[in-house]
Amino acid sequence: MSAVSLRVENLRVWYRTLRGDVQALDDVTFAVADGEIMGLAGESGCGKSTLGKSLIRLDGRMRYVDGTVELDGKELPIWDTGKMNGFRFREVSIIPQYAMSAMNPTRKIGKLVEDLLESRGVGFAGMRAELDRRLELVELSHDVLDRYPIELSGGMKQRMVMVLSTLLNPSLLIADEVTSALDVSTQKAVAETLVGFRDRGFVKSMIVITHDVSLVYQIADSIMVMYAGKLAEKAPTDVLVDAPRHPYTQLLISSLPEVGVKYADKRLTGIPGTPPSLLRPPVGCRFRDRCPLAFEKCLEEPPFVEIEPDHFVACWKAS
Amino acid sequence: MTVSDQEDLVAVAPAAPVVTAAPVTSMRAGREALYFARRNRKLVAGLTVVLLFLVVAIVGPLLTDHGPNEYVGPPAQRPSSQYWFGTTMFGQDVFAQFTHGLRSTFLVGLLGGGLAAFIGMLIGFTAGYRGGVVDEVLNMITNVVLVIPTLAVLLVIATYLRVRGVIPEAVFIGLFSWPWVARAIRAQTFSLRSRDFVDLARLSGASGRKIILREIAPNMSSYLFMTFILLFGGAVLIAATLDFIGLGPTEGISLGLMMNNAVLWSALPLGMWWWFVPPGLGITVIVGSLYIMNVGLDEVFNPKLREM
Amino acid sequence: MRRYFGRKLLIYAVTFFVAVTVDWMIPRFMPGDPIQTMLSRASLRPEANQALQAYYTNVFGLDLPVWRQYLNFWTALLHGDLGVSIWLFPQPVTKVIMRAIPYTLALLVPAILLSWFAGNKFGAYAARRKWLDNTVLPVGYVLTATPYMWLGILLAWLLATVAGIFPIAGGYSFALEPAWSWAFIGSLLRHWFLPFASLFLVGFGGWAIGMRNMIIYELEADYAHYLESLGAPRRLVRRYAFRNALLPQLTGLALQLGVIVAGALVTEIVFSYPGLGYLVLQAINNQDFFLIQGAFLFIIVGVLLANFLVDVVYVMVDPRTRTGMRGGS
Amino acid sequence: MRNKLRLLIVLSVVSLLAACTGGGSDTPSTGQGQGTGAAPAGTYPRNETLYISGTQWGPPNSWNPITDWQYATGTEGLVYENLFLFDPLKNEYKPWLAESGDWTSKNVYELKLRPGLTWSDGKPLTSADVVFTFELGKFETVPYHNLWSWLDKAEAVDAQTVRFTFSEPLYQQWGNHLYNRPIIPKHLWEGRDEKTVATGANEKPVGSGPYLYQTHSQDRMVWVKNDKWWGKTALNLDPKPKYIVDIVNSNNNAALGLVLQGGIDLSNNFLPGIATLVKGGYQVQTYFPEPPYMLSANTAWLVMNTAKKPMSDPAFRKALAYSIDVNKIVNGVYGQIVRPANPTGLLPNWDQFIDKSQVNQLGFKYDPAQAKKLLADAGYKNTGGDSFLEGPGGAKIELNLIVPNGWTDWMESIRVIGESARAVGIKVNTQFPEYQALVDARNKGDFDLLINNEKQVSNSPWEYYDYMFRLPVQDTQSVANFGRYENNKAWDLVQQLDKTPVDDVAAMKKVTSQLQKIQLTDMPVIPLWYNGAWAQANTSVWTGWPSAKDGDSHYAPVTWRNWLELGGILTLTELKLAEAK
Repeated sequence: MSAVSLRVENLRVWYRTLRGDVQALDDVTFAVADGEIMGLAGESGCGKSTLGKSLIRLDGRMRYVDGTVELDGKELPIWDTGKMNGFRFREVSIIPQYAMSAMNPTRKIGKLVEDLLESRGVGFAGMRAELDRRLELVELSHDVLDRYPIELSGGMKQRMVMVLSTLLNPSLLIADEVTSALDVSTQKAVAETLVGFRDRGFVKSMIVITHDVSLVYQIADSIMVMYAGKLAEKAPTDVLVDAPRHPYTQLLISSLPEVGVKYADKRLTGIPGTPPSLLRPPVGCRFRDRCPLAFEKCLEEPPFVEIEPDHFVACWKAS
Repeated sequence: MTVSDQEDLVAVAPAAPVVTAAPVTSMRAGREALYFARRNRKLVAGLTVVLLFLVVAIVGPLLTDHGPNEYVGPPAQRPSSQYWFGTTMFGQDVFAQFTHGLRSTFLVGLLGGGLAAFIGMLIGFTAGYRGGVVDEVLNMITNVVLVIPTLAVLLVIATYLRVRGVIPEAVFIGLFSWPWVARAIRAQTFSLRSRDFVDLARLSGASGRKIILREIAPNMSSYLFMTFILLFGGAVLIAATLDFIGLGPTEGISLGLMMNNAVLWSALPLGMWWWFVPPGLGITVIVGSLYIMNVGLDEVFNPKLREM
Repeated sequence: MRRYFGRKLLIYAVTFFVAVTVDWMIPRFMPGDPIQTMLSRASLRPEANQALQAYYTNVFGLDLPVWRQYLNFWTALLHGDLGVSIWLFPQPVTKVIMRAIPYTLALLVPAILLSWFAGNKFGAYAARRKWLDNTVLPVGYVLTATPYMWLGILLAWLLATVAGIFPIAGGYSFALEPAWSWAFIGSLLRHWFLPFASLFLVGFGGWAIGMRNMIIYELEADYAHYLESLGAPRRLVRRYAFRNALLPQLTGLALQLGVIVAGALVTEIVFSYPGLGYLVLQAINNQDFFLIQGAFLFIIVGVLLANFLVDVVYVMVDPRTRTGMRGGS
Repeated sequence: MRNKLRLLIVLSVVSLLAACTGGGSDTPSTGQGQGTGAAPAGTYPRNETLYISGTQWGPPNSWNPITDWQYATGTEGLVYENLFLFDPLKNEYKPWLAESGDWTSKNVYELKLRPGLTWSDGKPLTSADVVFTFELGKFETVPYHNLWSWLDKAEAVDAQTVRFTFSEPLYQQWGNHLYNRPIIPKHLWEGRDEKTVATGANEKPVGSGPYLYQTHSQDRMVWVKNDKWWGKTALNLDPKPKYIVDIVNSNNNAALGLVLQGGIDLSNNFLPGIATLVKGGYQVQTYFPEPPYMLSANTAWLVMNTAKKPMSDPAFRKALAYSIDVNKIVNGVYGQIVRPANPTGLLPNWDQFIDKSQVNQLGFKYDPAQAKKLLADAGYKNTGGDSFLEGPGGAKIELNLIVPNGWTDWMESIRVIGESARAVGIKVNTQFPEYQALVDARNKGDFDLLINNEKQVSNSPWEYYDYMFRLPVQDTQSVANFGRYENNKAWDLVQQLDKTPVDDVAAMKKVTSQLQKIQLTDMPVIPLWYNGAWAQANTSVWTGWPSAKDGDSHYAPVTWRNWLELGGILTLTELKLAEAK
C-alpha cells in the first residue's frame, strides 16, 4: 500500500475516576495508510471507542499519558484541546455514535451548518454548491437544510451527519458505530456511502469502529482487533478473517459461524471469565486468564510485532 | 409534552433534577451511588446542616423548662448567657420560640411536602401509565391547579378557619403544591411505560398497580426522593409566608409567626434584631442546604454531572 | 400548534371558571356576617343597628336566593363590576383595586423580567467556570432559599431604619402630591427600590442556579460534544446551550409566577407599599370579603394572562412546538 | 442580550410611570383642592405641615359626617363641627358652634348659636342648618334616627336660636348628642335622598371647620387650613399647621420608625415599646412623662356569657375576677402604658361618680386565695382527677376566652388571663378567631369569655351602664350587654339615670352608687384595664403638645374619630413651631 497517512505510537490514554486511573488505552502503536479503511473491532470496553475519541477529542475524563499521533507527517497535539481545534473537521473528523442526536434540536440544520462553517472561518455561501451536491449524493433533498433535526427520520439524520462531518474533506475520518442504530438494509447503504466517500476522495483514510465484524469485513481493507486496552492483532481483512493468529481473534472469528450475521459484542460464551479490570491491569498478556494456550511466558507482556507484511500480532505463541 | 415537562421540573425549583433515564436498580448501581454519595461535598454538607437543625428542633425544646410563649425573662433583652437569643417585647425566650418554631417548620415540610409528593405521584403515575382519557382528565385538573396561585387559595382558606393549627396548615399547603410533580412524574412514566422490562411485567399479567409500584416507581426512586426534598423546601417557604401575613397557626409558634410578631411589635425601629434575624436565617439555611443537597444527589445519580 | 393553543385556552377557560366560582363563594361561606362586622364598628343604638343591617344586606344583594346571587355575580363580573367594598364602603371594589394595581405591577414586572434575564445571563456565565461557580452557587442557593419577607425585613432594617438611606414606608413621600415633577418621580423611585430589590434578589438567585444547572446539562448533550469534535469554538457551543437552556427556564417562569406574586404581596406588606398585597392584607384584617374576592380574582386573571403570554413566547422560541411535534418521549 | 437588557430598563421605567399616573389618578391634580392648592408643585413645606397617624385605618373613602364609622377621620371636627365640645379631662362642655344652651323647662332645650358663623363656601351657618341636621335623623337609616322616638320637634326660633321640644327628655343621651352631631349645611344637602344621605361618600365636603379637603390617596388624607374660619375671630383660636397630612396606619414598624425619625409629629397608634423610647432622647413626648404615659380612653372588659353555665353563677364570676392578675398584663404586655381599671370600670374622668366606700367594701382585687375560697364555697370541686375544678353538679368546666386574631396586645393579654384562671383551677383556653367570626359569635351569644372595649369615654357614665345592663336581651346583641345579663332592677336604674339632668350630679351619684352595688356583687362584666388614649408626639418640628405638666395645655392629644370634639381640635390650636436649632 501507499504512503502512511496516520501513525500512532505508544499511545496511552487513561480515564480519571474517583477509584483511580482506568488504563483504557495502553501503549497502542499502529499505522493507517493513505486510502485505507481500517476496521477496529473488539468487545465493548476494550478501548476501541476510546482510541477513536482520543484521535479527535478527549472528553472531560480522559487523560493523555504519552505517545504520539502523526497525521500526514504532522503531529497531532491531541493533549491540547485548543491546539487540536485547528485540525478537527479539516484534518480529522468523526461520525459519532449518537448521530441521531448530534444536531442541535432547536436550530435549523442549514443554520447549524452555517454557524459551524463560519465559526471555522469557511464561508457558507462558498460551500453551498458542494453541500447540495453531497446531499444529492446521499439522496437528501436540499430542503432538509430548512428543517429541524426532529423533522428528519433516523436514516436521514445519519446521512446528514455523514455529509456534515466530511464536508471539509478531512484526511482521516473516524466512523464510530455508525450503523448500530440502523436496521440491516440501511446499514448496507451507509457502509457503501462510506466507501463512496473514500473513493470520491472526500476522506483519505478511515477508521471504522464497530462491534460488527461482518460490516468491516465488507468495507474494510484491514481490521485491527483490540482487547482490554491493548492491540491484539492487525492484518488485511481477508488474512485476519481466514488466518487469525491471536487466540482471541481466533475465538472472535470462530464464534461467528459464518462471517456476517452475528455480533462479537456479547461475551464470548466459549471462554470462561471476563476481561480484566483496567483499573489495575494484570502484568503480562491481558488475555492470559481466558487464553486456552496460556503458558508461563505470558506473564511477560507480548510485543505487538509484524510477523508478516502488514500483519501484526501481540502473542508469544504467534511469533 | 414530555420534553417540556422534564424541563419544567428543572425550572420549577432551581435545584430540580433532570432525570437521567438510567435506572438505578441493580445492587451494583446502588452501592456505587452510595460510594459517590459519601464523596460528594455538596450532598454531605447539605445533609449535615439539615440534620443539625433537626437535632436542634428535637433536643432544643427539652433544654428549656418553659413554653415558647411564656413570659420568662425581662422584656427586650439582648442575647445573653441566660437567654441565648435574647427575649421578646414581653420577655419570652427567643431561643425557646426558635427551637419550637423549627419543630413546626420540619413538621410542615414533612407533612406538606409528603402529602404533595403523594398526590403528585398518585396522579402522575396514573395519568402517565393509563394514558388516554384518564390522562386527559387528570392532566386538565393538574393544569388548573397549577395555574391558580397557591397563596391566593391558602389566603382564603386561612381566613375561613376560625382557629388554625400547624397540621391543618401543612395539609392545605400539601393539597395545593403537587401539580408540577404530577406533570413531571407523568412525563417520566410515559417514557418508562414503553420500556421492555415494563412490557415484560405486563405480559406476565401483573396488575397496573403492581407494575407502577414494582417496576416504574423503583426506577425513579432517586428522582422521587429529590422531588420530595424540593416540595419540603417549598412547603416551608409557603408556610412562612402565610404565618408572616398572620394567617399562620393561631396556637403555638412557628418561625414565620416569630417574624410576624417581630414586625407587629416593631422590632425594627427598636433595633431588636435578635427577634427577627434567627427565624428567617433558620428557614433560609434549612431550605438552602436542602437545595444544595439536591444538586449533590443529582450529581450522584447522574454520572454525567460528576466533576472528577 | 393550533391544537396546542386550543388546549391551553381550554385549560385557562376551565381554570377561570373554577376560580370565579370559588371566588364567589368567599364572602358567602365565610363565618360571620360581613354587614354586621361593618356595623359593629359603629357604636349604634340597637334600633338604628337593625335598620342599617336590613338596609345594607339589601344593598349587597345578600337577601337573594343563592343561585340568583351566583348569576348576578357573573353578569356583574362581565361588566367589570366586582361589587362594593365593605371596609371602604361605598367605594366600588374595582376602583379600590385599580388604585393599587399600578404599584404592584411597577414592582412585579421589572422584578420578574430583570431577575429572569440577569439571573439567566449570570448563571450561564458562571456554569463550568470553576471559581465563579463556587462563589455563585452558594450565594444563589442562599438567595432562592430566602423567604421574601425576611430579605425585605433585613433590607428595611439595615438600609431604612439603621442607615436611613431609603424611606421606611409608603409609595411616595408624604410631603408630596402626585405630579410630573422630578421630585415626585425621584421619591417614587426611592420608595420603590427596596421592595423591588428584595423581589429581584430572591428571583435572581433562583434563575441563576436554574440556568447554571441547565447549561451544565446542555454542555454535556450530544450535540455539544459533536460540535466540539468538529472544532467549533466554545462560544458557539455555549450560545446553543444557552438558547436551549432558556426554554425550560421559560416554562419555569410560568410555573413560578404564582410564587413570585405571593412574594410581591408579602414584600409590599413589609414596606407597607400601597400595592395589591398590602391591600389584600388590609382586606383580610378588616374581613372585607368583597375586596378579598376582587383581589383574588385580579391575581388569578393576572397569572392566567402572564401564563398565556409565556406560552406564546415559548411557541415563538421553541421550534418543536411550532412544528407541532412537541414532545413524543 | 445587551439590547434585551436595555429593553428591560425601558420596560421598568414604563411600568414606573404607570405607577406614577396610577398613584396620582385617584387624587385631584395639584392645586385644584377646593381652589386652595397653594402648595407649589404639590409639596408641603415641613414647617407648615403637621403629620399625624393612627386615626385612619384604611384609604379615605367617605367624607359623609353621617356615617361616623367610615368617614375619613377629621371629616367631623376639622370640616364639620359640633355644637359643643366635651372635655373629658374636666368633664365640661365647651361652647363651639353653640354659644350656650339651656333647659328652659323640663322638656324644652333652647340652643343659642354664635353670631357670624359661616360655611367654608361663604354662606352663613344658621339655626336652620341645625334644625335640618337633626331632622335628617328622621330617615330610618340615619344612625341617630332613634332620637326622634323621644324628641318631639326641633324648630328655629330665629337665626341664632333653636328650640328642641322633647316627648321624653333623656338628659344624658341628649348631652351626648350636643357634642356628637356634626352640623350639616342645609343649602347643600337639601333634596339629597335617603340613600345619598345615609351611605353617600360626599366627596368634596363643605363644612364650617378650620380645615378643608385638599387631597387624598390610598395611604394619606390631606387637609388644608381654612383661612376664612369663623373661629379665628369668634374663638380667637388659630391652628398653626397649614397642612395636616393624616397618614393611613400601616404597620407598627413603619409608624414607630416614622415617629422616631420625625416623619410623624403625632401618632395616635398603639406603639409597643414607646415607654422605653420616651426616655431614649428621641424627642418623643407623651401626655404623662412617666407611667401610664397615656390618658385613659376606654375600659377593657372581660365579658362573660351569663346565659351559660358556669358564668351564670355570680359566685363564679366573682371568683374569676379575683383570679386575674391585671398588673401582669399592665406591666408585661403593655409596659405600663395602660393602668388597671377601678373595680367599677368607670374611667378616671368619672371618678366623682365612684362610691369609694362601697368599692372598698365590695370591690375585688387580684387574690388567687380568695378566688379559690369563693369557688370552694360555691361548691366547685376538683372531682375530675385533673388539676381543674368541676361545677357543683360535677359538670366539667372548660371555657374558651377569645379575642380577634391579629389584635396582638389582647392576644398576649388573654394568655396571661388564661394562666391566672388556670392557676385557681378554672380551665380557660385562649383562642384567636378572625374578627368577623368573633363579632358573629359575640352577637349570637355563642361564646364563653371575650374581651371588649367598645364604649369610649363620654359625657356620662350612663353610656357604660347602658352597655352593661341594657334590656331586653334579643337573639342578636349587637351593641350592648353582650354577656346577656338580665336584671330588671339594674335596667330601671339605668333608664332613671338617663332621665336625670346632667347638671344634677348628686342625683346621678345616687343612681350610679346603686348600679355599682349591683355590679360589684353580681359581676356581670369584669373591668380589666383602661386602654390608653395613645398619643406619641415628636417635638422636633411642632411643640406645645398638651401634657400633664402645669404650664402645658391639658387636652387629650388625640385625633381619633369622635375625639377631635373631645379636645383633639384644641390640641391643634395650641401647637407652635419648634425653634430651629
